[in-house]
Amino acid sequence: MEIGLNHYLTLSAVLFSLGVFTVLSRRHAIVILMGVELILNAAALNFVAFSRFVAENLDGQLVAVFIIVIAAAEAAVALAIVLAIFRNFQTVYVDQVDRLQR
Amino acid sequence: MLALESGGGSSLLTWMTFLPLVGAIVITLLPGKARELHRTVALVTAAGPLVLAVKLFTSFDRGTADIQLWQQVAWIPSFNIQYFVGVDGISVTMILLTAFLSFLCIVASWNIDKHTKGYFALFLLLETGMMGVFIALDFFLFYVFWEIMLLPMYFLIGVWGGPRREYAAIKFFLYTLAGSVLMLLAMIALYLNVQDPATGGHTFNMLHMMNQANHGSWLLNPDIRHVLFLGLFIGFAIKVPIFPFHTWLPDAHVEAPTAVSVILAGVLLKMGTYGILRICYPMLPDAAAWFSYPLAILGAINIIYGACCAMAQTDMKKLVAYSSVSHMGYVLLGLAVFNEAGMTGAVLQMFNHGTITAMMFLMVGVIYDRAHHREINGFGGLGMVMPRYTSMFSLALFAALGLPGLSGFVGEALVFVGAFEVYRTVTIISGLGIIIGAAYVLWMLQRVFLGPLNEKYTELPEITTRELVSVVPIAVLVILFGVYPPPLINMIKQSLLHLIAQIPA
Amino acid sequence: MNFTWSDAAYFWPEAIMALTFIACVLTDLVTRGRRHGVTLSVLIAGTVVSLAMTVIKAPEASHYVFGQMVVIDPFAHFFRYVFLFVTLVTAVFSYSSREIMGKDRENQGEYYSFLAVMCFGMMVMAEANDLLMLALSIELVSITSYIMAGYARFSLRSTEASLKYVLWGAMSSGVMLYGASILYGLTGATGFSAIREGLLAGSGSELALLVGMLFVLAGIGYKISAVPFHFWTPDVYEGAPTPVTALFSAGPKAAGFALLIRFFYTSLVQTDGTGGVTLLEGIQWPWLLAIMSAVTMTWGNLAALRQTNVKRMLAYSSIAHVGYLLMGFVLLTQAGLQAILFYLLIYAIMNLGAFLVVIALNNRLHSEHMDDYAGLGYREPILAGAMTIFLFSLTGLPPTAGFVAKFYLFAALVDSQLWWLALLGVLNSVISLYYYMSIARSMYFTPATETGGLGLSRAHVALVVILAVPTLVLGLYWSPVKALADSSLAFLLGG
Amino acid sequence: MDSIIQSALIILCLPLVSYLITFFFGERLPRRGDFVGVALMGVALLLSLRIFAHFWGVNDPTHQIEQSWNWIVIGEFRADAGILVDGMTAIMLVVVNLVSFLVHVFSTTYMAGDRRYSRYFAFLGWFTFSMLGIVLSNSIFFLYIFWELVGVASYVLIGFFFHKNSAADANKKAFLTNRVGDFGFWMGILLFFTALGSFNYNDLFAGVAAGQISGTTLSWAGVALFMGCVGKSAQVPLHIWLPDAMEGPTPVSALIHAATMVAAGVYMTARLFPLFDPNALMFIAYTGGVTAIFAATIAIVQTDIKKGLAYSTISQLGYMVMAVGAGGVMAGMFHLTTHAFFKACLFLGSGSVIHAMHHHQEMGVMGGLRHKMPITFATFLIATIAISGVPPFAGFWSKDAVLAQALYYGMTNPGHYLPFIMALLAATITAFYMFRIVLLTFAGKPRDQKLHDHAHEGGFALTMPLIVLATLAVVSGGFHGFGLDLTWFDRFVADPASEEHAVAPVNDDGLFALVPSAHAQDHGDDTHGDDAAHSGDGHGEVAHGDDHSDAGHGGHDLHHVAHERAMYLSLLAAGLGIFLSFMTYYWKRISSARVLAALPGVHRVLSNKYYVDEAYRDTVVAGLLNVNNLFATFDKVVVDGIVNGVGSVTKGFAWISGNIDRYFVDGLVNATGELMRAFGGVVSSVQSGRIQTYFLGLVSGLVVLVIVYRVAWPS
Amino acid sequence: MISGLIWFLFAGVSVGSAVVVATSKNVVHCGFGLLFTLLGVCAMYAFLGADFLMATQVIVYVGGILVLVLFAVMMTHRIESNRLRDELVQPVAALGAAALVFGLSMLMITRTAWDEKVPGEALPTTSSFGRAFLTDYLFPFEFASVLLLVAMMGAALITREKKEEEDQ
Repeated sequence: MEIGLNHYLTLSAVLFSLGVFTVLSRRHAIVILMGVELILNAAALNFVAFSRFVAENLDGQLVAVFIIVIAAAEAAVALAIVLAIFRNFQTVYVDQVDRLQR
Repeated sequence: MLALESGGGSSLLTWMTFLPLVGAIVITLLPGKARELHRTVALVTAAGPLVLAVKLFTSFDRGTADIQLWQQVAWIPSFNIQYFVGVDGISVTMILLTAFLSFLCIVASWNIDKHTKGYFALFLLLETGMMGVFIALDFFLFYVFWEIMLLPMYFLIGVWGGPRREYAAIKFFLYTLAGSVLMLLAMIALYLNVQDPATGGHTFNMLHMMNQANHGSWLLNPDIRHVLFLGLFIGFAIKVPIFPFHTWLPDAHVEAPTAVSVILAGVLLKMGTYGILRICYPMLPDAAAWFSYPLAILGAINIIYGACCAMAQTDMKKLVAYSSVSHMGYVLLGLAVFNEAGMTGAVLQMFNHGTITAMMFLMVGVIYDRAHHREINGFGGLGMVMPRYTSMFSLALFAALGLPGLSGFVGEALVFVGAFEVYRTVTIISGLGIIIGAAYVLWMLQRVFLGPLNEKYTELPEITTRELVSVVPIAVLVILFGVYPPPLINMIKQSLLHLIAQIPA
Repeated sequence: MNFTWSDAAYFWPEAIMALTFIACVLTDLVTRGRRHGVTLSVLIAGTVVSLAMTVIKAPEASHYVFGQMVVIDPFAHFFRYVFLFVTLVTAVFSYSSREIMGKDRENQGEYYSFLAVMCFGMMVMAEANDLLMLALSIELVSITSYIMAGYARFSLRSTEASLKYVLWGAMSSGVMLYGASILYGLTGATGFSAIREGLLAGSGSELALLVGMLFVLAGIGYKISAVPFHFWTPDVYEGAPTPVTALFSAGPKAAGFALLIRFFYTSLVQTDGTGGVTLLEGIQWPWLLAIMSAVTMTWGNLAALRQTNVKRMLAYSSIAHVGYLLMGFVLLTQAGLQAILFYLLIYAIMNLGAFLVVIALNNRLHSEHMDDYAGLGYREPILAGAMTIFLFSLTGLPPTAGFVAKFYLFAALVDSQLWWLALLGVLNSVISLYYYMSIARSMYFTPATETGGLGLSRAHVALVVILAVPTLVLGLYWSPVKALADSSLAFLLGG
Repeated sequence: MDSIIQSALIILCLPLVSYLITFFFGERLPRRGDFVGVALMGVALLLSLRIFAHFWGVNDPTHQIEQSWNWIVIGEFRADAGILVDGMTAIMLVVVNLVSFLVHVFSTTYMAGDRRYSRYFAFLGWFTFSMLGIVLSNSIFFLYIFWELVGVASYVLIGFFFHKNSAADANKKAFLTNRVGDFGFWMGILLFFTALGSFNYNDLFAGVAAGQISGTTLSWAGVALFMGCVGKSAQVPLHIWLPDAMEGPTPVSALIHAATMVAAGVYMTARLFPLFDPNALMFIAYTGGVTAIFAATIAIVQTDIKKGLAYSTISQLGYMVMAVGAGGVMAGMFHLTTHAFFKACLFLGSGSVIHAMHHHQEMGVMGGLRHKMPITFATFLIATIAISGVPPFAGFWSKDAVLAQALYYGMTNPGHYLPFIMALLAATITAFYMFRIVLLTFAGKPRDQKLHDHAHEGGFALTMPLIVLATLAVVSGGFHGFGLDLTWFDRFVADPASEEHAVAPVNDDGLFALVPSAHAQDHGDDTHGDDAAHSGDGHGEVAHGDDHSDAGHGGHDLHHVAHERAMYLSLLAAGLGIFLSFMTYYWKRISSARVLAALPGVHRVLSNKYYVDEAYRDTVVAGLLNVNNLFATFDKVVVDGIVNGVGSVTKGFAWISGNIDRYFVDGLVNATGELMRAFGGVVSSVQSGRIQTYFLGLVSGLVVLVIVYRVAWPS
Repeated sequence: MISGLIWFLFAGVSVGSAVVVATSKNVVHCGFGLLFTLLGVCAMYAFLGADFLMATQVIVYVGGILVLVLFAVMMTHRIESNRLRDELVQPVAALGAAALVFGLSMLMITRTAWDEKVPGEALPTTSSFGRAFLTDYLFPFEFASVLLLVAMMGAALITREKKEEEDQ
């Protein structure tokens, strides 16, 4: 049967929801970042799907490329911060990092 | 619609308002330790407005209801905000009272020794704020001065006050601010819906707002006018204070230092009623007529409730504070009826109450400086030890209970005469106020001055000349305007008659 | 692609900032990170030059420099002034802050380069006219913010702040991109004006537009920290070094608002060319944002009530101020937007001022707890006086500029008869009085534990006074500044 | 300006000048400034006599001189100050100034050596000034003003020995009771003003005559006005303050609580007579009657000489009020004048006794003083005879006029005999208790020998006033009968020619038919000034007018019928009272102890003054105090609580854990407060510092926004 | 064009591995799960004719970012504690939220009438990418470079060890 736009959108929706679930439910900082990567990939997939089926221009794909750039930049900084946290707190579990006032 | 007397442009009023500000700035520049210097500079600066006040009294034209000595300068043209000041019958007495009381308060606060620089600077700033409120004829300018007056008051109560000063200060500030923000919304609504006859755009000019012709269509709908009136009224009611909003007054008075509570009772309470007279009535006369009966009832409640609470107090200052609530009830009753006697009585009572409460607070201050407490039951038989102080305080107290021959009576009598015609039962109930009023005054007088001498105070020093200097001028005024009130009445008369003509039956 | 060099001239201010960034990095390398004063002077020089160019190259119409992605128009121009001013002030008082430049810190030099690039990023944010640029510019500003938040590398609070910030930022940008993709799907374009054309043309389902708009709003909302996207603000503001917090509360917030206004008022609204604004029939977003504004305002104020840490209190107060700003945003009127612009400028001044005082005190008292401020009014009269002016201005009391700013907001609200929000706003200002005055109370009413001045650096006190003066003066005479804000809007709605 | 008005103004200002001088410079003057008071009062007395002589010559009660100046003018509202002098004023001027002058003289010795001596004279001057103000003013507004000023004067004088708690209570009680009366008075004034538009007497009288105010409002206004008199002249139920007012020095009691101030109420009722309609007058008459009998009964059991005299004053005031109420303005004023003289004499007499007995006032320690203090005894006896209504003393003539008027009232208004009966009974009892006082004080053996030995006659300053007053007590009644007609009072005051009093024809078959009606010729030959004191001493105990009127009944003028009968009955009453008093206290035939034992209940009730004080204390005063405490606590707890509640709503909202804001939350946290606190909890729980909860907040926030939008605007 | 079966195969791979990322207790397994998800998305790009993008995804995303993530995992877990396990926190709430979001998206996808057009021939995109980067997308291109530079500097700054020799 033909693979239409909705299939891609559904897949990206699934990826997006799993990303949200990961971010919400995991304690490990890096796994949360992985969740964010999932969300970004879902967004990129959406862009490409729309560019292919709706917009008939390459803007979508271009944006997808830039999304990868953003993901890269963010991952770099995020992981650097996670390392700094590990050095100071000796743990990467988010709920143990709790020195600020309520 | 109020008109402008031709040939305005005199800067008398501007000088009177901003001279204290200059003084305040000068004081802040002085070194912190030079206490004497602060006091003298403050005194000299406060003397300025007093002298100008005398000049205003003499040069005030009693024959016309128009705005006099006005000055109009563009301030923010883009929003049509002007620096527009002027004086007429309603505000002239208040300006004189402010200048007069401020000067006396500075004399009375001679023995303040903590951070005198801050104290006197803030006090002069307060005077500027108060003066500005009474002369402002541009609603924005009025609102700015209204709030400027709050800031120094908060610090004066908060820093130099009694044990629970912080609570009293923040309560005062929150109360008045809550009222004034309602006023802000009403002001903006008026601003947007009143058309400036000259430019056709919006305007803050109160005189234009008073002219019903300038009111836009949205503003002509009676419900809107009633809501606006209510918004403005609540802002002013908190200041008066009127029954449900009055609980800040006893706390603020008890905790404020003597001179500050003199100004608070003497002038700040009048801003509420002045606001009603200057803004609520002329701008929304039909709403005023519609609200007149509830106003009268509120007045009566204030009188009776204030008097009863006063009778149950044990702290002298709280008693005087509640007596102010009761007296302002008379003013409100007078305002509720739109006839000559009632309104003149109300405005007269505003001035007279100012002088009488000022005197009472100064007197309480004198005894507080000596005995360091204000518990009525803690004293007894002071008449033996301090005869001159007793006679002075008795003069103030008898003026407070409305003894004829003293200024307290004239205002009250006129209010009763005016109010009796329109709301008979309410006035009769308010009439009970003179009995309860006499009761709490005499009961307090007996517990403090009469009866056997309390052994703790056998050697209390008599009242000093400095304290007398700050009280005798007020006493003279109280007696003078009690025996012969026309000098005051003639100033008020024309403007009030003009205002009454505005308000539909 | 109409790229003409003559237009590029309008891009000079941003270009100069980029060059300053690179210059700072190089100077830091040359001085091997020791004399960070030099880097600071380079930064200041760069900012001043950029300011000069901004004044010279004031655009009177909208210029598309690099294709449709970025537009330089009077609207963005106004924000340049705000960003340059904020960067300048932050740079100067970071120099004297113990938390950043203390003796046991190193790589102070790089701090200034990040400051420069952040300014550059903010300027671009104000000019972004495309979903992609929106994402990229937010990303640049956010990354710099994460780094600066975690700048005190060995303080647990700072690193924790940066962790929470980065996680939250990443999540928000993810959600925003997903939303952007949906909008792209609906309209087939990423440029704001193109989206509007697409929405007008296409039948587009309401739900998709709603979800897309909301998710993009999540991205922007995170930047201006409106409820429900504000959760990071209190922790980050408290954890990050105070100069950085000051920057966050003024710079990125203004940039976020610039983006918010440009995005909503270009792509989700029809303008009839004369300033009149009507909604696209598809979506009633003003109501949604009105609710957000009300909740943000109330949440910020009520949470701030019980704070005893001044920095955390100012964090909540900044959330509350976002609530006030959003009030102007929902009115769809010229007056509303003008009020927001004016408010942002005034807010920047008074907020920076307040933080500056907190920094000065932090340098000596090593804490931001309110009780440590006891008796400050008498030990440091000038500083305390300035702080009182800032507090009154933040509450919105007349002689100060804060009142005028709020006055315009309420004027706009009353003009569009949005009574309930006006009333809520007014009541919130009264609530805010309580916690602002609690600082004044501890400074003046509670007696000082020990006496004597705190020995603050003269420069610091001078800078505080420099900020306090406009707060007061603008309270009395503010026409020129208001005129600037009004003119800058002519093109956004007119165009 | 008319010379009369000029002198009236001078009379008014003299006491004020005396007040100002003695108050401010008294201590520094020789003799501590008492001579200033005496001298100025003397001059005032002479001037008032000049006015008296002028009106004596004019011999026309309706003649009046009025002058007014404008005081407050606002639009149509006018409140003018003015002076009105007519016969009644002349009388009152003489009475007030004379008694005041004599009291000044008396006080120079009585109060000698008191620490606040000059203050005392200052206050006396102040009192006289305000009393004269009442008498001279021509508008009810100024009448009210001086009314209150007199109240303050009495407050200050009663509380002169304020170091005593009893004095401090007494003056407060006096002022507050007067104030209650003044409240009614003020309401009456307002009623009249709002109806008639002016305060001036003549305008008011014209307005009432023209019927601008009528029916129930007029009678209610009249009753309200009368409340002023009830307060000031100590009528029931506002009489409680007069006995306590005895705390003040005795000369003060003489001046204020015998002669002048208390009479102000009667003067006011008489002056404003046209304003009262028949119902109001009936109310006044009955109040007067009840007060007369009520006070008289209490006077019987009094042991303190001054308290006894105080109750006798209340009773006599009841007489005067009843007389005016019954339409006899002339009778009321006549009795007021004569009463002023002999009651002042009695009080000053008791004063000199107390002075002699070293300030002991209890009659228990007195007795047998007639040898030690002959002059005081003589004058006291003359005054007692006068007050008992024995002819030809002044008391008889004025009391007879009152009784005649009461009887006439009874006759003309069928079924209203009660006032007359009460008056008659009171007359008997008056005679009884007055002679009781005389006998207990002066007759019999001295009960406290030590005090008795010290007792001695006062100096000239004490005895001269007594003698003058005693003579006046005899002469001031004039003489009518036995071909002589020295009635002088009708030159000054006449009954208003109001016809509606003469209503039904006389019914002769009543109880009084049996008494032959004497026909008195009325002719006016003028006998010259009474103070050329031709001292006729008493004509023996009882003298009966023996000439019978030759004319039959019917067709007589009703007045004379009433006059005749009232005269005989009053003689009978006086005789009976004196006889009983002698029986019990002089010849000891009837032992008072056994009588009292027979009626224990009566004694206890009487000695406790019918428990009126206690009734007031439990009801009005206690009620007021409870209300106040209720209001005050209501204010502090509820209103303040609500406000603090609202305050703590925002505070509670933020869930403060005890720190410097704690006192802000001390107010009543009401239900909304709890709700807000719970909601506040949500705020703080979300801000838990864990990033997970933040994300949850974000996602749920988004979802909630979508749902809200879909709910509000379903597509 | 390509039969649905293969598409579903790759879709299944990416979803399955995404589930592993979300739920697996062992962090390394999560890492590898992410690898296969990325490869699955890469396949999708291929199906959609985005050849350049596919290449970038493989090289940059898988080669760069994923390796970085794995390095971070290795560096941050302490050897001595075998606690690689990482329980889920508030799973129920997270699941609920995720389900809600998914339902919302599906509702949106199905409800909206996307004007879906029949896709034309998938042309090689690399050359048009190149031209776009230097014309229409020039500014984002340059801006992204600044972004990456800042990211590098920041990462280096934050992770640098404490400087031993303190010269001043």
